[in-house]
Amino acid sequence: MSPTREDQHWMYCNMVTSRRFEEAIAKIYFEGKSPAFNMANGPIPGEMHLSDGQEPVAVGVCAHLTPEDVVTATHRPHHQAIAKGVDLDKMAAEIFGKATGLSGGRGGHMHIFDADVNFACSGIIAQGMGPAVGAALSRKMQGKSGVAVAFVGEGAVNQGGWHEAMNLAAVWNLPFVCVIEDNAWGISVSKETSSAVANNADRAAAYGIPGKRIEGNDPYAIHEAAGEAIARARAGNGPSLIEVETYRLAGHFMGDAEGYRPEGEKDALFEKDPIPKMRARMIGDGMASEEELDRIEAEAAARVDAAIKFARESDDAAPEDALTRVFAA
Amino acid sequence: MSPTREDQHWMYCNMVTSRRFEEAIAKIYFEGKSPAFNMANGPIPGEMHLSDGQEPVAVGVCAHLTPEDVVTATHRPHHQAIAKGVDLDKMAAEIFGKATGLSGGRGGHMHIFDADVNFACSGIIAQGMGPAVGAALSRKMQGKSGVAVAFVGEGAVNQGGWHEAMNLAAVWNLPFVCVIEDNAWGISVSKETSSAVANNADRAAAYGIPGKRIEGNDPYAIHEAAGEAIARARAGNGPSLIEVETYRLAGHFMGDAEGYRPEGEKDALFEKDPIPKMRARMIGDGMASEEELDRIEAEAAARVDAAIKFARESDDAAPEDALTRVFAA
Amino acid sequence: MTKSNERKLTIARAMAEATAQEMRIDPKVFVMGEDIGPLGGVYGNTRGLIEEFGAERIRDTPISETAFIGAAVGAAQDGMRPVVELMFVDFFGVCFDAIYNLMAKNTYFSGGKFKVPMVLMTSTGGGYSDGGQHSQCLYGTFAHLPGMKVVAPSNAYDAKGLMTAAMRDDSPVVYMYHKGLQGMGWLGTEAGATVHVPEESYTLEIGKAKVVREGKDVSIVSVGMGVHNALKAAKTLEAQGVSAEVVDLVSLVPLDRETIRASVAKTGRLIVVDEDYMSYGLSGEIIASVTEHDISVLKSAPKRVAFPDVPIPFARVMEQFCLPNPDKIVAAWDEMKAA
Amino acid sequence: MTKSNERKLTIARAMAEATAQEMRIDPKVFVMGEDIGPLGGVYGNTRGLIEEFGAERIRDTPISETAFIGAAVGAAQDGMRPVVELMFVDFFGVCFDAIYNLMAKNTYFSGGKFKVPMVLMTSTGGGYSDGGQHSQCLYGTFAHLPGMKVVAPSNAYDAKGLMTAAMRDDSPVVYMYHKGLQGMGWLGTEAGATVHVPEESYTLEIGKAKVVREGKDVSIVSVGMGVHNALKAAKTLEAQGVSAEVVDLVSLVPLDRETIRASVAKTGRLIVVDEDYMSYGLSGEIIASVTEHDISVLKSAPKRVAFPDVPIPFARVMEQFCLPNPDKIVAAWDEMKAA
Ligand SMILES: Cc1ncc(C[n+]2csc(CCOP(=O)(O)OP(=O)(O)O)c2C)c(N)n1
Ligand SMILES: Cc1ncc(C[n+]2csc(CCOP(=O)(O)OP(=O)(O)O)c2C)c(N)n1
Ligand SMILES: [Mg+2]
Ligand SMILES: [Mg+2]
Repeated sequence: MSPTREDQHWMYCNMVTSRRFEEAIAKIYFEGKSPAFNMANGPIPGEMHLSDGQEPVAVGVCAHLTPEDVVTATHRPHHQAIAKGVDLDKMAAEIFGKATGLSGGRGGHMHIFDADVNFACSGIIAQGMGPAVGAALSRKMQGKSGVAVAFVGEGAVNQGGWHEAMNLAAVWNLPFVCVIEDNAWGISVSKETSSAVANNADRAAAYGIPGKRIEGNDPYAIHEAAGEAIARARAGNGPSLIEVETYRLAGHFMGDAEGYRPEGEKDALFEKDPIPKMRARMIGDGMASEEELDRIEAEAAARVDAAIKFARESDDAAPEDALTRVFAA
Repeated sequence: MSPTREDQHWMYCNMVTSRRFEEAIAKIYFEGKSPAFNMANGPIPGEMHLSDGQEPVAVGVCAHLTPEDVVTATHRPHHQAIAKGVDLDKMAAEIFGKATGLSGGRGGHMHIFDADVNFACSGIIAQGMGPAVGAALSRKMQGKSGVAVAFVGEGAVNQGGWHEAMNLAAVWNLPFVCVIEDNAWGISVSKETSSAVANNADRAAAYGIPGKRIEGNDPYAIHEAAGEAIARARAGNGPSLIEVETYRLAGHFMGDAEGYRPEGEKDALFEKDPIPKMRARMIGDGMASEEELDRIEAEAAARVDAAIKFARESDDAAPEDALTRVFAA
Repeated sequence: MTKSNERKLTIARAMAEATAQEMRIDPKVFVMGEDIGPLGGVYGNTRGLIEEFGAERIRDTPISETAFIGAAVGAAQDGMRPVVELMFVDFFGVCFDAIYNLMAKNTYFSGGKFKVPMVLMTSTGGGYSDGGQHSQCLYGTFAHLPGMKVVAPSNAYDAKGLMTAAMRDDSPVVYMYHKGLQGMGWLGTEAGATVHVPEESYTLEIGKAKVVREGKDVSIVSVGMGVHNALKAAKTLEAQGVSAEVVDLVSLVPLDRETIRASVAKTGRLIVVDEDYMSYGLSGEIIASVTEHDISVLKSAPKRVAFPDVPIPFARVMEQFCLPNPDKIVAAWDEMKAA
Repeated sequence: MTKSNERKLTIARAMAEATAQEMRIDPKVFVMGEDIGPLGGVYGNTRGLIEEFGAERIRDTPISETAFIGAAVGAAQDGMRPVVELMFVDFFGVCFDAIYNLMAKNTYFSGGKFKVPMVLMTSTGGGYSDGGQHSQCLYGTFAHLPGMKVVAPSNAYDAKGLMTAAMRDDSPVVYMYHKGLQGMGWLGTEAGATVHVPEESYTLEIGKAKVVREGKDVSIVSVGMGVHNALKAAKTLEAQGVSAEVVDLVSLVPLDRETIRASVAKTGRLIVVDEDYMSYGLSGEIIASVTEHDISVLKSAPKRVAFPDVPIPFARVMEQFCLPNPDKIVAAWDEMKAA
């Protein structure tokens, strides 16, 4: 089933919001980091993993989720957070380390947690898997609705925790979906160098569950496959695995020289940028007019600007608050 | 290819040796542990995991190995150690905690290490996998002959370390074979309760390697499948996975009341005891005479008696030697 | 403390009773782990629970500690109150990320918006020749890392109260029980751990140490099995006219430094008894906590009786050579006096 | 120490040079880890190696730390001498069993018949806002558990000598390098870590601490980044007429207690500086090592400047609030004097 007109507008809007957000972050990230690039400096310190190019996965999946559904994300969480409805102002403030941030600056970019929309992260590869499976268990035990989705990279699939959680979800028949964003790279290591199989959907056989791979970073196909998997989970028919071919348009983190990429790879990727592609298709399919999409883009830009402004203008975290919230209040 | 006459005699001999050894251990284990059963007491303290019933796996696999090949074993290592040619006297002494033991009493029953035949253990589930894969890598890098085999239980297959090592062996195309002893139980938890798939050979697909399941605890079929997998590894064609249906005739460890077993399971297992079955088949096939097998059995018993005598008569470890051999000398 | 007509329980039974009582009043509490169902836990602390609560709430798991501890974190964040068993603390190496990076930190990372109310029970300790991967205490390892409370009862009364307190705590609690105190005959058992336990539910405050024996010449500070060794040593010392005070830490995190310091301020002498490895662990922390506060109270250098920095050997004579025991504590006193 | 015409190297380059030199003379040495191939290691310590030695001996791995560290153990037992990288020490939770139960114990379990000659390199430390799962030191965690040597260089000269010594050691060595000392500009860098490094191969004895600054009023004991903080504090104190001695532990296991004790015996005062969490770790061990030996040498209670027992916060102001720094060391001295 292909996405409705409304779905498509929502998806496009979130893709654009995510892209604008990352563009803004990318620009600000370099403030205070030149001439000498030093991660510790500037208004946004620390590592920064951008998700430019990977937006179709986030929106294709999250289009089927409500705030009460659970998502766990990775070290590269912005697109997923935005599609899941994480508060953009507070997320921006968190990335700036401000008192108004989601966790008051304790977490930062790799630890985006928003309890209001059941969104959590882990910066450790594959470690979002267990918590998502546990949330699915919680829903099943409580007889409450809701599914849990764990997003992971293709590199994470070779991590032991991934395997354990897949087996657990399957043997307990939980409302869980694992979505693999296959951007072909785990930092500088290619999928080919690190994975024994080319198609991780094949690994679903190890858990007796459905597995599907979507090529081409195509938001429509992702939307369809995710819809099936999530409906299956909601119906109590157990977990599924989806691998999506996607593209990382940026480096692994900001500052990555990307010397490991084969010549020409980056240029080819930019030609496949999913955002102009979706825009063209929506217009071609008569799903949106140029004006509508322009308006969406303008609104997204405004929303991002407002979030960045909120973050910039917020107070710094209070240093001594570092010592609070270690335990539940 | 079915085992030669000589192979069959070797296999039978090792099965019987293992069984006699465990019978002897089982008996001695209770010395000093009655009327009150307390693991800490008696000449053989600590946990004791017997492998009665699982001998076909060890002999079917190790029939294809030489001392220079590498085996890693588990918390249930005796049958594998015996088939791999671990020094029986020193192994017995180790289990008794004697100075003459393989490691002078530092390791004990769950840590049987014999460098002379490249045999190592880990008492942590699935943690023999990495070292076996590493030994296979070492052989490949050095251009030396030899394959590495990791034995694991069916319960171990759900452990993250198992998955990681399988992927690594496959992506590096190493001379490695994983042999799963499926005795249907991980302590009190059944395979059905814990594994998302009934047949772990299906999991080979996750690594793009051959996987095979052998039913019936049949030493002949195991010998054949292991022969193929090991030949494949020796030829440089990469790893394989074998799952073997086998039976644990004893409890998980000594003292296990086995209340979790369905009624009648134990009786049915004893009827399928692989040792009398192999004996009957060898005679039926004209592969051995009653006298030959009686002689093998007598020799095995004598070897075990000698080992136990050696262990009993050896000196205790010196207490203060506990502080030595932490680092390489 | 226990009168002859009062009901005595083992720690195993006290833990199971606390869990059952809590499960009756709180439908969010459930138990997960290996062999905690029909088997009732290898150390007996879930015995009888599956019969009452069924396999949904008493869940046997695959041998997948990373997955099920991680799942407990996710379930706790989603409103449940999981009690999870890591069968032997020695197995933490296959799943510690889920423990120390998720369970312990998600409260902080979320600025307190997500709570992680879960109990991680795990068995500790040796003395029965189970070898180097099944006999460790690792108190220092868990207590060193922020975000988790850590408790370790020395007797059934405390065990029940701590278990109930842990289940009601909105923060993650690591509950370390010593195999030799469980009251499982097959592990040998310290009789002193089996004491009177009230029927009704009650809690013990996490983070409070107990002076379990008053004395004035020396403070012996320990936890779990070490408390019993300390009490035995105190008896021997008493016969020699030496009055030893014994402090049972009960909780390692939060650590009740006040009670320790007050005891040492009174006695002027400190012996720490720890079954965990000596260096970089509990024994050093206790000594540092006292000496950084005030060295003037000390009449002599503090001493530690701890497991030497070697893997735990299998052979009985070797293991016993390494383990703390009452004789070593008495010897520590003798050296202290001689110095 | 460094003359202006002498060659200076960063720690990253010193590590890479040591490894290259050893790989040239010993075909058994090889390197495994994530992004250590074409990328040259996220912290630069394998830069240039794949160009010289090729992808067989400089092996990028899948994100499977349990498998490749376990594999290193197996390869080491089979005669190779692997150098393995765990990219951030914070990731130890996914693979610690392979480290502490296999790598560290197989020598003992085999009674010395199997050797496990391998080096586990891992990055430590924060200060650049990388958050609570990418900024830890965990010195105490590794040093607490038996069977592995643990070293942590504070400058490039030591880094090269320790790296060569580690590769030649027949026992497993955990090599903890601090990100802020690597000389990678993008992490900020402590200039004092980039020093003269001889071209030729040499070793530094593992288990020997160094007095890197002589003094007579107080001993400041630390490791890694803390040594630089201590040296800066010592300069400030010098301006106030206080003569501080600085001890660089260099090795955490074996711990050179003699050098520490001798220093404190001379100065009578002790401040321990530790970027790892305060409780149950390095700072406690150093204090206990001194006080259990002889309290009479101490003129005042020892002090520690360590990371508080909280997860490492992301926000710069929060993280800097928690980290040790020269000012805090000076403040510790002031309190000590006032007491
Ligand atoms: C257990 C663990 N190992 C290594 C890392 C370091 N690391 C961070 S991101 C990354 C690559 C992840 O690749 P993938 O899963 O494909 O996600 P992507 O970065 O491509 O989104 C690595 C190795 C980590 N965070 N956790
Ligand atoms: C990581 C880890 N988790 C749990 C255990 C405890 N344990 C020891 S044996 C065992 C069952 C293993 O089952 P299986 O792999 O099928 O081997 P079997 O005992 O049947 O030979 C368990 C859970 C362990 N040793 N290591
Ligand atoms: Mg990727
Ligand atoms: Mg089994």
